[in-house]
Amino acid sequence: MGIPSAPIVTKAFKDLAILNAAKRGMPHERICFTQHPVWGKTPDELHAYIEGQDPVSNKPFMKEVVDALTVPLSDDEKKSGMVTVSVGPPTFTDTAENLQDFYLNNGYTDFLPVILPTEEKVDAMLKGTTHHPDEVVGKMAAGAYPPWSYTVRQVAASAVMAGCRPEYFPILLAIASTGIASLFSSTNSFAFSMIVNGPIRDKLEFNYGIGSLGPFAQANATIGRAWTLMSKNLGNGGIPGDTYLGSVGNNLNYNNVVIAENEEASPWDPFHVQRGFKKEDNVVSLFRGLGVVPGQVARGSSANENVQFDYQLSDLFSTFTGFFGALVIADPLVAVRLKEQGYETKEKLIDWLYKNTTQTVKDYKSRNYAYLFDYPRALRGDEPWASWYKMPDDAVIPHFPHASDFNIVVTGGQTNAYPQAANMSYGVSASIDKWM
Amino acid sequence: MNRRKLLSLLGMSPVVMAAESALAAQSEKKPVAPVTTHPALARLATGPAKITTVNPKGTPPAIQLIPMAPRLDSLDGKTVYLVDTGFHGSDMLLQQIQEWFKANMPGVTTVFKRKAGPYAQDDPALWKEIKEKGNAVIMAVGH
Amino acid sequence: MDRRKLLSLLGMSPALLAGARTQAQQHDKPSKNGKSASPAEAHFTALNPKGAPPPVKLIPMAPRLDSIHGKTIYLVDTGFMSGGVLLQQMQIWFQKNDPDTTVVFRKKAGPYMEDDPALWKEIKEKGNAAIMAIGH
Amino acid sequence: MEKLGIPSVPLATKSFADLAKSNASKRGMPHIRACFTPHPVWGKTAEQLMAYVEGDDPVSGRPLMKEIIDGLTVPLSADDTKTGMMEVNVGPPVYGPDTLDGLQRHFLDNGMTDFLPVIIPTPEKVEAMLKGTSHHPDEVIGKMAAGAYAAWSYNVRQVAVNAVMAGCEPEYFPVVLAVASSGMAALGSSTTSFAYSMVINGPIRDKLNMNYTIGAMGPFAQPNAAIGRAWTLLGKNLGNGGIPGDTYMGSQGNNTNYNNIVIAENEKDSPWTPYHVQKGFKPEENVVSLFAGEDIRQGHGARRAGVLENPMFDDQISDIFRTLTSQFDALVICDPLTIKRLVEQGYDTKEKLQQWLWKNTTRTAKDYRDSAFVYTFHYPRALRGEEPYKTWYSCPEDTQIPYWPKPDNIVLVCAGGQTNPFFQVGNLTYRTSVSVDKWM
Repeated sequence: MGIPSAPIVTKAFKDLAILNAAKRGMPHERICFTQHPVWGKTPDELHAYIEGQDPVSNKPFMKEVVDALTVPLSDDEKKSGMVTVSVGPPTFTDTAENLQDFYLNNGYTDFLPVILPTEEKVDAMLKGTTHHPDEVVGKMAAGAYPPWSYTVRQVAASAVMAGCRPEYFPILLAIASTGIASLFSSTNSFAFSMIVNGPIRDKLEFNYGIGSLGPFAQANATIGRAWTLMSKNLGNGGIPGDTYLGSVGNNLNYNNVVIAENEEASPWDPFHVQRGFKKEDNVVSLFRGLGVVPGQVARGSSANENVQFDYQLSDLFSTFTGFFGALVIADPLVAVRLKEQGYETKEKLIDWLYKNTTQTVKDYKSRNYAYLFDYPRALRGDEPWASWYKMPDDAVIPHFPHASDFNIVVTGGQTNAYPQAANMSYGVSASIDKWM
Repeated sequence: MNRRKLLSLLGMSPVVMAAESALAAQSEKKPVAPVTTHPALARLATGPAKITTVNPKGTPPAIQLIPMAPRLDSLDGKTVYLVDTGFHGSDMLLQQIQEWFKANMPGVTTVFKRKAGPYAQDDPALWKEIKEKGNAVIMAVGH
Repeated sequence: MDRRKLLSLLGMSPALLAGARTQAQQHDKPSKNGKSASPAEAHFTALNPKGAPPPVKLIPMAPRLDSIHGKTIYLVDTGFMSGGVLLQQMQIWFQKNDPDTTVVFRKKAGPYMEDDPALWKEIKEKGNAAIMAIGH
Repeated sequence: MEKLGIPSVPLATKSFADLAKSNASKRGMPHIRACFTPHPVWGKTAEQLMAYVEGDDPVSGRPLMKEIIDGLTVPLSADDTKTGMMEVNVGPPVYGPDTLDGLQRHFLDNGMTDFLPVIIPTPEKVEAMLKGTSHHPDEVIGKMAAGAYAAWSYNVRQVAVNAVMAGCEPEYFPVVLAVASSGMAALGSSTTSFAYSMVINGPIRDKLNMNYTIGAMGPFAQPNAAIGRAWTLLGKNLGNGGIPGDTYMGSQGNNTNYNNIVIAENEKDSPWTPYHVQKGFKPEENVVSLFAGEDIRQGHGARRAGVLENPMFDDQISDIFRTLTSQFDALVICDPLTIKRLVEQGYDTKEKLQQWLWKNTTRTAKDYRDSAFVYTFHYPRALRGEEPYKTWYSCPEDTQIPYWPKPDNIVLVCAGGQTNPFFQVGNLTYRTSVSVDKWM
């Protein structure tokens, strides 16, 4: 922009800030650091930060700020041109045992054993698609970084490592083609999920019966895991302090939440059909958000024999953030019961949930995420947030801004009429058939 | 971690950092075992067989170096924008900085602005305003 | 799944189920996937990760009744949702179809996985047969 | 009941057909006369249920009531009256020799993994793992069952095999042994899809390089990942858990069952007493504490965040509690920044915050009773006269009652990398703490 600037960052983000500036082409950016944290401090405490020293340089903080704007640039700081980033040689040779350690110690894995991607195994994986090994599939970034690109062959390496069979490969290519990473560089600890629809669920023996979200089938387990390995290896995600900043972390990042829809036992249209695909199409749909919670704990689950799943779900949503959507994960028994209650389609239930899950403006404004995410949008005039922030405290507004924030998928083994729900938003659906 | 070590972790060549000509850098990392053993021979050997595996990494883009903007001779008489990107507490921090300037460098005009839009998104109107009316920027991106 | 297949999956000997003498069964050999072109072709031995299951003590079933006519049957609700309603329907069925049979409905006290010794004692003393709803 | 000499017929819904049979076998009655109704019973009207009663048993295809009466009256066969002991076979002690690929497939196809690649437990690798403890490989250290089944027993070597498979290093072995010695399986057999968690305390966290800072609960460190995964493999292989339709009945499953929720407490950055010290251990002792329950959820959706510069975490945590079930307790995981703020608010000990949260998180008796879990689990205990459930069921509907019987039902631990003052809440109940040092 031609305007000298001095970024101020708290000490906790030191490495990140330097790396980030370098990735954007300014390896020498003059960053000034304050003590951490700033949030929750009084004006007096912050005043002391300013009068004190930069905890990284140990020089007076304000001198650092003024110097950053006024000290003439060095030769390095004026440099332009291109720098290439290396990721090491194309292959490694050693004993299987040493390579297992090497992959683990170099951050290629999720810190669990992998199938070593020998050329033979990668070639076998490549037989799972008709696409050329050198075809560029897409680009991925774990946040606001320059994305890395990758070929069919590079996707195959992560697929082998995760334990996938070659017939799973088109699903991984479909995911990779979206460019969405399952590890994201926010201080929030996000979770990711995918819904798989179409005949491929049976062809690959996905589990959508008893324990469908758990460790009970190779397709569910390895395809979910491969997404995280791709995010690390192809998208450069998951480096704590650099491309991963989630303060507390999320257990769901190991295998992601893989949901094969139980289309056969569901009384409703499958998710991909709702998105405009044909029933016989094979589709993977990606979600991002915070996590999955069980529904049977909510009120409205009824102590008598008249269970009200609609009220139960709505009650459960009251501690969800409206920043992400609500994904209802219904056991077929729940879905059938809801249909008996009059929700003939998923859309009807969504309409009811949207209208009946509400909050007061006062409660809304007191929510952490509202200030963090929605208030800036309100400032920009984005609706509905701009209106919500102008309403009186006792006005009642929807918990989620749009009916389209709700999604419904059916999975489970019908051993009990329990729903689960994820505080997650729909991202995109990708055709698997295109990658066969 | 110092800056050089951090950057070399990124795969950026230390050569570039040392102000020589910017050229494609080869990785400093050695492959674990440079010796390739023919699998057939390995099987005959008494020790465990060596195998070859592929590098699972994607292809990072080249990074375009951005020359930093020329610095000012002094801040006196200049307009400095204090930009709040919206994290908790950063507005209060910048207000304290504003007071510091009033007390210690009264010749500096400071303008406090909260960036509109979510933190990861640009605010072109604000950038335009700064370009037209400002001489320098202090941005709080912390927490 | 038929009972035999189910039990053999459990590791229970089919020989036993056919009434022969109990004997430990050899597990199938792992399939030799000889096709592999991988250099890691060397053969390895791996340990079985399974723990030791206790032997199962066979319990003879109680002698059956000649007929339930005139007998007392306990309908026991273990506490899952709607199990009680189902058993009450069954009670109505007995009243209609076999009024000579006495049907007693009881909800088991305590969580579903815990015993209710007082109830078992009562059934032992006053009942001739029991129907337990353990479903959902 | 059969043992008492009373002929009986268990009645279950069709979904439980396999389970009912294998369960009866494990209890010694392989020929039990179970009868089945269509599934589900829950949510059906009395008329619909009468149709079940008058209809066919969907497993046998014969009229249900005829099946029931036959079950009580048809004379027993020789098999039905058999007594004695029946051995259960788990296969040979070793597999192979085979290629690593062949063994990988064998372990996968035989249900001995979580369907992800394992390190093949060769004798050499198991020997190396056994060096991680001074205990004898043949020492029998516990019994485990995935539910109300006869428990399987196991020795140190069998635990080592599973630790190798999960990807553990020998130094991690004492932690895995401590978990195994508890006899608690990380896969339950309920129709509810339970989650499991462990809190690790003591100097071993640093010795093993456990991650308790940025991304503490995610896939960012080998001991966190491998120890958590080993627990699930123990549940499958030593406790015979995790067989869907038999020893695993969770209708929808739980994604946290892959690696369980491993929390190494960030003792260094916490001003509060570490969890194991609260449980009576010394700070220098190494301890693993096990939890079971429903899930873990993030605090972002809480109301009363105090919005601007005054975040009220006590209020926020309490607000998240509103959608937990009282059937399980609360395990609150706070980033160190959150705790620093709470200390500034006056909560200089965990106990003070536990007390406040317990007192201030209440609901009406009506809402309490309007929960499936409370009906299934608490109501029978109330019937039996157990307190506080008896009172909670007999008090007027508008009485405010706490979520849990005691402040101790709320557990606080510290984990996180101080990138943002966040917290997460597990609907998880403390089960037991085990010394890791005992297994060194």
